[in-house]
Amino acid sequence: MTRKSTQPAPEAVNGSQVRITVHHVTRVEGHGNIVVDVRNGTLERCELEIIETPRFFEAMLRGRPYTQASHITSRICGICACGHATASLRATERALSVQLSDQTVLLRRLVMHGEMLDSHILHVYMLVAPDFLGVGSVIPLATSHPDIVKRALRMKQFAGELCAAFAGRHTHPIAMTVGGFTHFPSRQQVEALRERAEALRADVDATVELFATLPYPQFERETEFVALVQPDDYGFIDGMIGSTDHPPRPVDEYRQVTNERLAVHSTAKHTAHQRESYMVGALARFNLKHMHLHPRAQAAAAHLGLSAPCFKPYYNSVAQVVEIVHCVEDVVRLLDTALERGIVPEDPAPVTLRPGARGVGAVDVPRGVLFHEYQIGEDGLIQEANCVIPTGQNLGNIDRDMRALVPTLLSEPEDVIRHRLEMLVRAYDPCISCSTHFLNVEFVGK
Amino acid sequence: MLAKPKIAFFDFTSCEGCQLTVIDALQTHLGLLDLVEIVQFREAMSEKGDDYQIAFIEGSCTRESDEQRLRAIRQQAMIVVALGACAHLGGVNAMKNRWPIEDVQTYVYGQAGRNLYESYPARPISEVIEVDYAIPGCPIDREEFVRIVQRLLQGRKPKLPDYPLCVECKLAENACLNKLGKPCLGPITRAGCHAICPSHGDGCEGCRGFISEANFTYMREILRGHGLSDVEIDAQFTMFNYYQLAAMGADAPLSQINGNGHRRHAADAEVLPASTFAAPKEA
Amino acid sequence: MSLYILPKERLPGFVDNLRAGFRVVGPVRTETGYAFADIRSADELVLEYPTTILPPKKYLLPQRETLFTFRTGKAEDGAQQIEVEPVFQDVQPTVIFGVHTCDMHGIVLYDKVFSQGYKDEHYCARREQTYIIGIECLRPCDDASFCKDMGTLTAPPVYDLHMTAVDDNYLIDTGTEKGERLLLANVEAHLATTDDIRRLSQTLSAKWPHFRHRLKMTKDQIPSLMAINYGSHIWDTLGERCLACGSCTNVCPTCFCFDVQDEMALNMEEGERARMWDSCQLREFALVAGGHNFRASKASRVRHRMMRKGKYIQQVHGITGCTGCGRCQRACLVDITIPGTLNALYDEMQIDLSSATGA
Amino acid sequence: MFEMASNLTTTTTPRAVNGHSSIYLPTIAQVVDVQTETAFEKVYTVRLPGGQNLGHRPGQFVMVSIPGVGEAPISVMSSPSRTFDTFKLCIRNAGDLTSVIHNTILPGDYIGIRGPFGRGFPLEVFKGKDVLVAPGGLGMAPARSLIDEILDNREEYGRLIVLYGAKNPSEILFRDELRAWRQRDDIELFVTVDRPDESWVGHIGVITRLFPRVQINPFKTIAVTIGPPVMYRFVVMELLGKGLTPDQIWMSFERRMKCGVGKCGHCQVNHRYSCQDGPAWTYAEALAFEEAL
Ligand SMILES: Cc1cc2nc3c(=O)[nH]c(=O)nc-3n(C[C@H](O)[C@H](O)[C@H](O)COP(=O)(O)OP(=O)(O)OC[C@H]3O[C@@H](n4cnc5c(N)ncnc54)[C@H](O)[C@@H]3O)c2cc1C
Ligand code: SF4
Ligand code: SF4
Ligand code: SF4
Repeated sequence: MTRKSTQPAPEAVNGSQVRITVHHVTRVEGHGNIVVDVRNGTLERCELEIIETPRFFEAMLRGRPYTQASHITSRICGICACGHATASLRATERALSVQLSDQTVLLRRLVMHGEMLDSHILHVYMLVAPDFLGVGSVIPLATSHPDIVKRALRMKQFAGELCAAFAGRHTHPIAMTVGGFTHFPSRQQVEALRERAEALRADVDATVELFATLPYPQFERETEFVALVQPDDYGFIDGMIGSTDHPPRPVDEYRQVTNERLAVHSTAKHTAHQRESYMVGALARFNLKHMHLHPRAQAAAAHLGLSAPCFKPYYNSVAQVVEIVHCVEDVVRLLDTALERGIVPEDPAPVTLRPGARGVGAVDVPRGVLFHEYQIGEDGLIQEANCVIPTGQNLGNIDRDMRALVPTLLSEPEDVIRHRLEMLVRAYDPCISCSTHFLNVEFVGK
Repeated sequence: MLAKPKIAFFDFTSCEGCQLTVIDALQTHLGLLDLVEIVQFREAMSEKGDDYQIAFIEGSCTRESDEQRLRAIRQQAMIVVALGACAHLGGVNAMKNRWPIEDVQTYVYGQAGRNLYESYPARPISEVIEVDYAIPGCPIDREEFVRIVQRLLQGRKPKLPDYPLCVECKLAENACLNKLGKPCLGPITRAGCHAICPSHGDGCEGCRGFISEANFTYMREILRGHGLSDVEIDAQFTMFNYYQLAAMGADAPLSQINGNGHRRHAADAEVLPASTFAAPKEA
Repeated sequence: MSLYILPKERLPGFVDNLRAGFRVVGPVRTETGYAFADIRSADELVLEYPTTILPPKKYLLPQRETLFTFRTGKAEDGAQQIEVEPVFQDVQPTVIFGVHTCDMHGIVLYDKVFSQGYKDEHYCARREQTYIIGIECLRPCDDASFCKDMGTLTAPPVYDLHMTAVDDNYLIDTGTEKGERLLLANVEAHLATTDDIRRLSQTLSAKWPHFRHRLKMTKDQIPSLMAINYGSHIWDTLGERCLACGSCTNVCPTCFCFDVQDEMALNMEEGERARMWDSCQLREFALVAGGHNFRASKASRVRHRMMRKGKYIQQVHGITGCTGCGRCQRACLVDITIPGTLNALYDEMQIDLSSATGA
Repeated sequence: MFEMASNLTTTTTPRAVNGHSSIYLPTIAQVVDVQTETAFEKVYTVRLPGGQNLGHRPGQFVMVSIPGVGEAPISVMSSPSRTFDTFKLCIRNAGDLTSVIHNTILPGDYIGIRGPFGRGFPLEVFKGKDVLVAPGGLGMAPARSLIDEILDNREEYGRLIVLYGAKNPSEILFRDELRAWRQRDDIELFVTVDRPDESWVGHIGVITRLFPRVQINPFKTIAVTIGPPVMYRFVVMELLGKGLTPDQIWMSFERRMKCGVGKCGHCQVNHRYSCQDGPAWTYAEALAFEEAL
């Protein structure tokens, strides 16, 4: 990004002068910079610059057969690949009036749970935990805390294999197609997964214990939370768009929530709903539907000191740990259902092509709500496409958190400020490769 | 044999799935950390070292400022390895090359977004710097990644298969998708992924690039036999290999590329209008 | 050795008994067809199957097979040290159930190749512990089959047991003594009566009309047909079409070429050398140092395959190099087939002949 | 047909597993000396365990391997007459395995050896005859084996004529030996280079340019030519022009080889296996295989 920002209005802060730049914030997916500039007690600039190159997926989809859309868009993000594929498939399926079988719905849920686990484990263990354990990455942890690293890898491996059993692969799923699946695991495979999921509980408990001991910054700022909501379920696919400020809306009305606009300092578009910004992701989901969590997850939340409503952005990681507990329990339950019903190879459900068919797909991926919307012609070629990505939705909120946070930190040494800001950005688990890519904090003078 | 070489990972325009695959490889190959010293891996670590011998580069080059970074890496590294389809082929990123870049920008960011962000047609990194080896795939195959690192440690040149995917697909005794009427680019795509897509019932999309002997003419015939239109066949061929095919100019086995290799799709209007879907409100 | 009769309903019991002491493999149903696979319960075995993608050769010469393991290291003086240890993979008592007659002809060739000259004990050790239970083909697998032309429609003497379905029974011929012991030790079977044998004969003679001839020449004419046509332009036509995908050779019951590769463990000190199926249809098969490729063109590779099937194997081993199983035709996406090629060569010669004689 | 060389047990002593032994298991042998010949070739002196004799004949090859890297066929360069407890290999840095050998193998290190394999030259047929040896490039390595064998049993053969072609002076192998041979009157040596440098005073041009310089008795001469595939057609023409019959002309057919024991199929020339029935064949035999030349 070469552009100069013109956006933020100067805000008064206490006396000091701080200029901070963090170039290419690390341990996040994608590239971004944090820029803080405080002069004569005025916060001149405070923003997260998204410096990832724009990737133009919406343009790429134009003129392509709808069958390719989920495979192309999974390449938006290596970590939410299954989520993008699912949102893409849902958009296509809703456009082309596809009725999914119960089995397809069940298997898709399992895949999303796998991805949720994979992503959350990666995030809390490998990206967040090093901040609290005083190291720069997971690599020194392999020597200093081998048990922790091995546990993380073990859990992640299960998550990846869960995705792979149904979708063929976690990063860029293969077997998920419009209307269903192209591959089905054997009963033995499913039984083995069921057994391993159950055995994972010990690791899950150890995870909760570990994260219960970490000192999370208590910074707090009231904001709006947005997540997909379903009656009686802590689900991730489909549902209504729930908000802490507004009654639920159908997903087709997503534009009224996201209100995308350009932010000059960012290749990702910003969004705003009822307020200037809102937050999506694990904490938003927790705040909106904690009552549907598995009892073990609810207990874990209590143990971790998380209760709704929680306005502490650093606690997004805690909410992720709670979701890990929930997902493992739910996977056991879903696998039991699969075994009970038996997994029967079936052809994908048929599509109905008609002129100008439109559909919106919504999936709550690890980082928050993701929308895909397509218009598909009678020839099966995509005419228009739009993808609204969770990190894009969080960016405005991150900027505002930073602007509220910096004044409280001005007495701290620069390193601390820098680290706090980086941790804040990381807490959101931004996936900037999605919103195109991400991170860098720039402190300038003090 | 290099004694515990220092390696570094860099990312350009990509989904970072290949770096994630490297992290995933640790699940089963934690011993890798004993063989190499990772000095840079932005996605996973904050420490940074600038003295490395092997650079793994993920992602395509999609803007001028990338070129400078690439050249700096080349200057430092003894060995540069392109990691994954984006770096190796241009990959999915190059699909946008079909239109002039300004049109693409307008389409996604609206009129105000035209030229707002730096971007140009996506290229494989070998178009900018000399690349020693490539690890193909979207994403890379974990086992292949480990194998190639091992070969580099032995002081050997990694070698990629130059035969089609069908070989591995047959060894796995899959029912051939093309025989079942489902499009699969296996016959022209470089093997090495154990035919993972056909093994999961889905046709190969060519993410590992084409073999040197690719028989496009008969591949097209096969796809036509499934009732695919020319536009659909072009779409199949160009999902990961747009850059390579466009570079073939008039010889490209595409129905929609005209004589001077121009990348405009016949079905599209001259100028890509701002999308009614994607272009946001102006700030 | 004699003929036995086994009521069909006793087959599951036989299979289950065998499973107690053997690895039992045989044709099973898959999502899209049939494949040889481990039989985990008797009801998985399907003896009336048309054909499989891979022939049972995969149990005799696995797709990938470890030949030996090694460990390398440095001695005190810094010199490299190496230890090697041979590996004989999958050597275990195995019963291959339901082998079609064409595939048994393939095994005859394999036995020759791997036991003649330098004896390949990786193969032979496994083979010695393998029991072949054939099944008589009473109907052609499909239109791709041309076993009748290749003379592979009857079982060669390579089986331990050979079963023919006759009404509600299997008539079982014992090809070897160990086969006979295997049968009698694992199921209650009785010697066939003259009546049974009469019905067997009827069944066998009745099967022939179901099979058709696809070749315009006899099997014995093929080697000369190939010899004369080494320079035919037909190879170029086929070479243009060929995808060089190697599917034809990988599915072929008489192809056995392999590549050898080393693999290292992560510690870079241990590892193994393994062989894996290779194909003469692939570009690098005959590529040597200096970049010279002895079969650079696809035409020369297609010709080599056809020559092997039609002539070379016959020359070296005295038996047909093609079993007429039709697998390569089923696998080929550009319709390069053995009957099609042989007939085209034959037709070409008829035209040449008629023009030469001025007819 | 000559008998098949199946003396593999002389060098490979595979340890058996459950009574089975492997034809693919190399014998671990020690490299006792390494000499640099040219920028591309080094000569390795190899000692089998216990100083066992390799027991080869000229024209045969061994499979050389480094476990973890791979295996490749390499001709035995030393003659049987000079092979006691060690034998020599001249290895060109041509690819994967050979570059690792060049870069890492030092005296004292171990490599894997299988063989000798192949048919080799039938010395019993050569005996009493004039022998014309025409190696090109690296073909000089296997030719050495034959030349030294003849020199060491000089009285059993007639004339010995060596016509050697190299690309350029720096690629000429065995310069010391060539010098020594020049001193002898029982060997007629001609050397030519395609591309001379300033220091070169010898013959210039491709190997066929040497043929007009020698007169031979076509009734009692055996010719042996070993070199890159392109060379054969031209050399054979010269030899036929001198009145030799196809069965008096021997040549070595190097193909890709993965097993060395007639199984893997890579070295096939028509229906024949170069590793078994070759690599040395007469031109008469080769004429029967369309793929040979
Ligand atoms: C009977 C016989 C005797 C021999 N005697 C000798 C001898 O005495 N001395 C000697 O030095 N050599 C000898 N050779 C040759 C030697 O075996 C080969 O050079 C062998 O390939 C070397 O193995 P490598 O692993 O080092 O090379 P490889 O890695 O196998 O490469 C060898 C060559 O194959 C080609 N190649 C491989 N892969 C590719 C690719 N992907 N694309 C393009 N080209 C490729 C290249 O031309 C490369 O140079 C002999 C060969 C035979 C058959
Ligand atoms: S499914 Fe694809 S890769 Fe597999 S054999 Fe068929 S064409 Fe080849
Ligand atoms: S099957 Fe094709 S698309 Fe799938 S991973 Fe392999 S090369 Fe890529
Ligand atoms: S003949 Fe057919 S199956 Fe064989 S390599 Fe050619 S295209 Fe593939």
